[in-house]
Amino acid sequence: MAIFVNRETKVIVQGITGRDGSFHTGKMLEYGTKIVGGVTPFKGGLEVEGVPVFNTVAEAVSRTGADTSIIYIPPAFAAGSVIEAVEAGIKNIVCITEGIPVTDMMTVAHYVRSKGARLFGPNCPGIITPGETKIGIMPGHIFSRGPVGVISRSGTLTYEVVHNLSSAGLGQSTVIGIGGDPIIGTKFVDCLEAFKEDSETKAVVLIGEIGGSDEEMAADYIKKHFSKPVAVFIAGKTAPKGKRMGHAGAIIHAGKGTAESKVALFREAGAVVVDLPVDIAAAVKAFF
Amino acid sequence: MAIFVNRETKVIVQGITGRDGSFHTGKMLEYGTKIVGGVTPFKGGLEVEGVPVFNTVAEAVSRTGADTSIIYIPPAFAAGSVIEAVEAGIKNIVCITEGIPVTDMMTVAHYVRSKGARLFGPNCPGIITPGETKIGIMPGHIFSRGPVGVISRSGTLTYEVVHNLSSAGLGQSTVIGIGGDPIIGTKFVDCLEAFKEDSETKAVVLIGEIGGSDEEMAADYIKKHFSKPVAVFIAGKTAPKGKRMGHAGAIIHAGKGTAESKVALFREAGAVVVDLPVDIAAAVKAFF
Amino acid sequence: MKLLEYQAKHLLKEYHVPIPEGFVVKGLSELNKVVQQLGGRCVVKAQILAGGRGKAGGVRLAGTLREAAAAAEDLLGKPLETYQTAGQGEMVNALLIEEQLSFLKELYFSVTYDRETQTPVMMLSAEGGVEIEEIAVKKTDSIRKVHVNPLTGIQEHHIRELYLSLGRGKEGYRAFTELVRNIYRLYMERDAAMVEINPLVLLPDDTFLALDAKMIIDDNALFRHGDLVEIRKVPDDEQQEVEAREKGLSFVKLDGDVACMVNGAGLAMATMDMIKHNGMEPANFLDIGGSSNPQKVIEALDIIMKNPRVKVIFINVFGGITRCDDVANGFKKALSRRSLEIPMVMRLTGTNEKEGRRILEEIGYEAFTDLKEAVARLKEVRNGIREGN
Amino acid sequence: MKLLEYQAKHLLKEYHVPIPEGFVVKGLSELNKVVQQLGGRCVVKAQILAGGRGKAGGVRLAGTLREAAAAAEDLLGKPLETYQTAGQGEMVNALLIEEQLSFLKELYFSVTYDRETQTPVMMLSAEGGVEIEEIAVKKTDSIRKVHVNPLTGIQEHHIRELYLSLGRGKEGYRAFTELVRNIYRLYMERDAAMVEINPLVLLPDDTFLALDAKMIIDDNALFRHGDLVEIRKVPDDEQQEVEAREKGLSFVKLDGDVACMVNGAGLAMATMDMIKHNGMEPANFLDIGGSSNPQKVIEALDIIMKNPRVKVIFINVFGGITRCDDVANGFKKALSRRSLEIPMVMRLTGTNEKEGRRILEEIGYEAFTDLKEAVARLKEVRNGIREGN
Repeated sequence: MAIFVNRETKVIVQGITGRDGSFHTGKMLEYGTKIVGGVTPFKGGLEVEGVPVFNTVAEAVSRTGADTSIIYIPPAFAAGSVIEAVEAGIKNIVCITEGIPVTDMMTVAHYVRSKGARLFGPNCPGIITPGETKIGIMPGHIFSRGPVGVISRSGTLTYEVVHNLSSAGLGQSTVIGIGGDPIIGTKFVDCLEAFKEDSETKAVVLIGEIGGSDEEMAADYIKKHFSKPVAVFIAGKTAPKGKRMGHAGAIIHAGKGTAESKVALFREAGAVVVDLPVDIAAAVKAFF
Repeated sequence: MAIFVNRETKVIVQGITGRDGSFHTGKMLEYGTKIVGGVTPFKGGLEVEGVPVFNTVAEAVSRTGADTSIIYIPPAFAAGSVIEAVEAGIKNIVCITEGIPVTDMMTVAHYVRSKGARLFGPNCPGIITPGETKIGIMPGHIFSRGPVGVISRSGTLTYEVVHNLSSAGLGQSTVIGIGGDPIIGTKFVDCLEAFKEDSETKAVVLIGEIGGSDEEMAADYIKKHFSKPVAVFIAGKTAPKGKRMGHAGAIIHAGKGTAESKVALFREAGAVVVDLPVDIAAAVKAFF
Repeated sequence: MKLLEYQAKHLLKEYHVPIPEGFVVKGLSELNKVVQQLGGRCVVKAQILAGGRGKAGGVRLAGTLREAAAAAEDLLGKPLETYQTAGQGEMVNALLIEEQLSFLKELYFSVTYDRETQTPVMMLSAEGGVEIEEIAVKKTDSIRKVHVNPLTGIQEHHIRELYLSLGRGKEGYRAFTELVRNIYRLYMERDAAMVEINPLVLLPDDTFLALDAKMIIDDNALFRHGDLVEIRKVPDDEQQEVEAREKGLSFVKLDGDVACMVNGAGLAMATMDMIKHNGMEPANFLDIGGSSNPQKVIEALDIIMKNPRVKVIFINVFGGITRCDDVANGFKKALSRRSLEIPMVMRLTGTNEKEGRRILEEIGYEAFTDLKEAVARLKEVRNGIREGN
Repeated sequence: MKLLEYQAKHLLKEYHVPIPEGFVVKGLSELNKVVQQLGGRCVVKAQILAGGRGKAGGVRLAGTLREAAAAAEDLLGKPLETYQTAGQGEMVNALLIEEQLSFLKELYFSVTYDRETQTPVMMLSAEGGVEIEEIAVKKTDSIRKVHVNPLTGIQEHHIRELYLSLGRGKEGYRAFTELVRNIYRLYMERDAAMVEINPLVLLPDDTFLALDAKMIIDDNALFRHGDLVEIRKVPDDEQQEVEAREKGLSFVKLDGDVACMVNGAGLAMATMDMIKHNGMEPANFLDIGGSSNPQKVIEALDIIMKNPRVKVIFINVFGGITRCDDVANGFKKALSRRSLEIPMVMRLTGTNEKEGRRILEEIGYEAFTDLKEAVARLKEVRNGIREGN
């Protein structure tokens, strides 16, 4: 069954003519994703990898019936692109862009939610339902289909973990990179709620990191409402306080959001927390 | 059954210490409305008509459990008061205030809707479920309980029509003054949707006026989805074009929103349209 | 509140929207210097609020100072009649003298609000220079409408959608973006109900300029725009309406002889409808408003009595937030200041009705409760008055 | 980007927030005139980015020019050590000389953003003048937090809730409203991540004034604040981090000797965790970022090699949007410019892995696919290096 996206999902690419946009359009098509169109202003009428390019999202939606969009737009314009997508009726938006100002994202996050749409990211690798559709920038070949749902704030660390799972014969139902920014659209708890209802998903892997309190809220949700087994890795145990660790969201303020406190809460909630990302597969194996 | 409000509705009065606010608090209490509190900044701790006054809506809600609010606040601050009410968790807001700027109301209307709350007005007389609760400024004694739902853009014209109905032995289920401004929270169609589901309501009276296209949308809704009988009066047949007739919303632009076109559409939709407000009762009588 | 062209352009300039170089002239003596500064060639534009100025000869091209002077003399201090001035003409108290410009194309651009979507809406058409009604009829497809969600505000893609509808290349896009953002900001910040730039012209260097401008400011928002209230010009035919509004009354003068004073706009309209339906003609629309204040009744009577055609007064009050005793008190006070020399029929019911009737009794007046009966009496009274009186 | 106190106050002034009269002094020769202008009595404040300045003697009261001169001489051009400067001290390049003011009360006010609610949050406390952490510990109830919905913006009732928490009468409310509105506008318009006024002082005339100010601007938003980029002062210990960020790299220097270069922040943190877990110490955090560009690898190597303590380099790349061939190409180019004199262990897998390996082969390097194996090899290499080398 999987969650959020599947082989029927019709996707447009915002920023399709850019270096990353065009490259990953090819990779997504290769994976089998239904890329039905792309958008780059003033480039309407062109084609990228055989996909038609439109000037506006509204035009792309009305011509292709797309319900989902992936955004490769520079940070100064990315927030506006999300709003454009929502106004055009897109329901799921995956925003890859890193470096969007916080003030822009606060507005966008509230707006998207008020319209009943769903945003993944920004600053995220995307979402994949292995064997069906890949809407993102992840290397498709490391994924395999199976009973493990994966949620992660990180990009490449997700690949690491998925690689680890797949190598151990543990396939994934859906893998979601929720993004490393302080303000993101879809949080751990939203994904856990969806995995709870998904009969295919038998266990969940959650990859968190220092900073913020999304992990804390996830631990609380697991404790109260989530009975499937959960394996957790928290990155940043060795990170110094007060420094931003690459992700705009990965910063420890005044002793809050430390790896230690997150680990403790997950353990209290009954999740298995591993020390290293390469230990995830062994922990999940033990669930089955 | 009635719609939107009933004897259980717990109401606070925003602007309770003002001339109109305090006067109508008394009148509403007299009618039997559950007024549980009032709000006037810097006057917390006082009492008006035996009702406790709080400094903020949040405080009033947490102390009284109110779910509904009525606003008697000057136009410059009224829009902010609606937002305050929504942020405090109020679900139904009746805004009496006339003269709120359009730019303020556009923001508020979208905001209220995005939060799943409901706004009546602004520039409206309020809402009443006869014999149960009166949340507004209408003279309570003219109303009587019965099978007729009433929706109106006007205040005093509503009283005229209700007086006419009651005198003819036709009681009302719920009477809603939706307000005379160009931007209002709850429109004719929203009320028709609610009356459709209300088994007590056997017929509906709709009082429209020139300007805008809410009547046109209501006629369309009646034609397609509404099978209960509807009697209609449209005010402003003698109004000259391009002039604002008191209500900020009552203005005919470029031949749009005329009484003639509204009347024609309602007739086409199967509603009975009367020439004078004093003819409404006779028209409704014929339905039963 | 409508702005004159030069007032609107002053606001545009404040918001960095390009406008032609120009000067306001209120007397012929100022003309010389101004025309010289523009190099002789200029446009002389009568500053009136009514539309249809161009077709009525209110805009003149002048190639020399002599021509400019002739045009100015022809216009200044005289009424200009257009199809919108209803036969009376609007006095020209000021001229706008502007440079003559050459341009590639005339467009139409406006921002107003859409009641259905409850959002601002921007409109762009490649067919500028004529009335928007004409554009709408001629070529509906030529108008591109873009709605802006008031919660998130104007976005790049809104502007793009407008611009792309012109079918032009990217070269004018940056200037267009800046223009639209600035006009939208003006629209929101200054609480405009409408900003209309017609024509918006495309210059040879791919930038845009507002050749003409119409602007209406939301009356309800004037409390936060003191600077605009100060420059207000009230149209000749709206003088009374504006005065009334300042007193909290809504007034519109009409052609009949039955004056009415009603509380509530809907009931006031319905009252007019009933007067007409009974073979009479209303002399005005007059809503004394929602909030309760005896003073309003006094002011209302004053306004009504300014119209010499009025033969009978009909007062129709259904109390709600307006209280009957306040109305009666106001009426009583008014009569203590002036005697009423024409007949009056009153209907009074609703909030504090009893108290109201008691006050009326004191001064020897009575009132109906039922509207139908009141109008029947009104008809009798009106028919009893000999014409030509 | 952190602002110095005087830079933050400059912005406050731009937004009409009252600040003390004051002057920035960068040399002792300017002092005389400035102190005279303030009438002799003044406060001499060292301008550094680190916190804890007050306790470290960085703020001095002076009653005379002589005292002011002594304080200035003591501070200017010398490093000031506070509990936040980690034993090194921060160079004082400028002083802010301000008037001495008497006030009734010290408050704390700040605006920042709340990740949980995804909104700006304003905080007010009647316990100002000390560190916010102290306030939070001492008296949690004394901090009033108000969240602002970003779609509707700041509202009157937000400000009211803050003000009412002070338990004061209405007399200071108007000034407080204006203050809060202006600071909030600054926060939003200038993309601040934090504005902290501590203390915010209440003056005898019931108005408020920002006695001190801290401000952080969102680095991601600097593209629209060129004026702020120009005045940027980079803290001594962040020089390298800022340089790195300008090149699209995320870099944090640490105390160990195993340098790492990783794509992706999460993987970079996890890589550090693994290094530590295996008994080694990371020399840095270094994320070459999401987007793919060979140049970044070159820059990253440059930054790593600036640290003389580095004994071994670990490159860990899991290609996604970063492509393995780009990384390999960058590495190849870097080696063509400089030789690598210390050992390097690489792990390379993901997007375009094959192409990447082919390029590495050309220059005689190889890479692991598996992270565990790569770290095991890294450990071997590190342990093989004699200490003190």
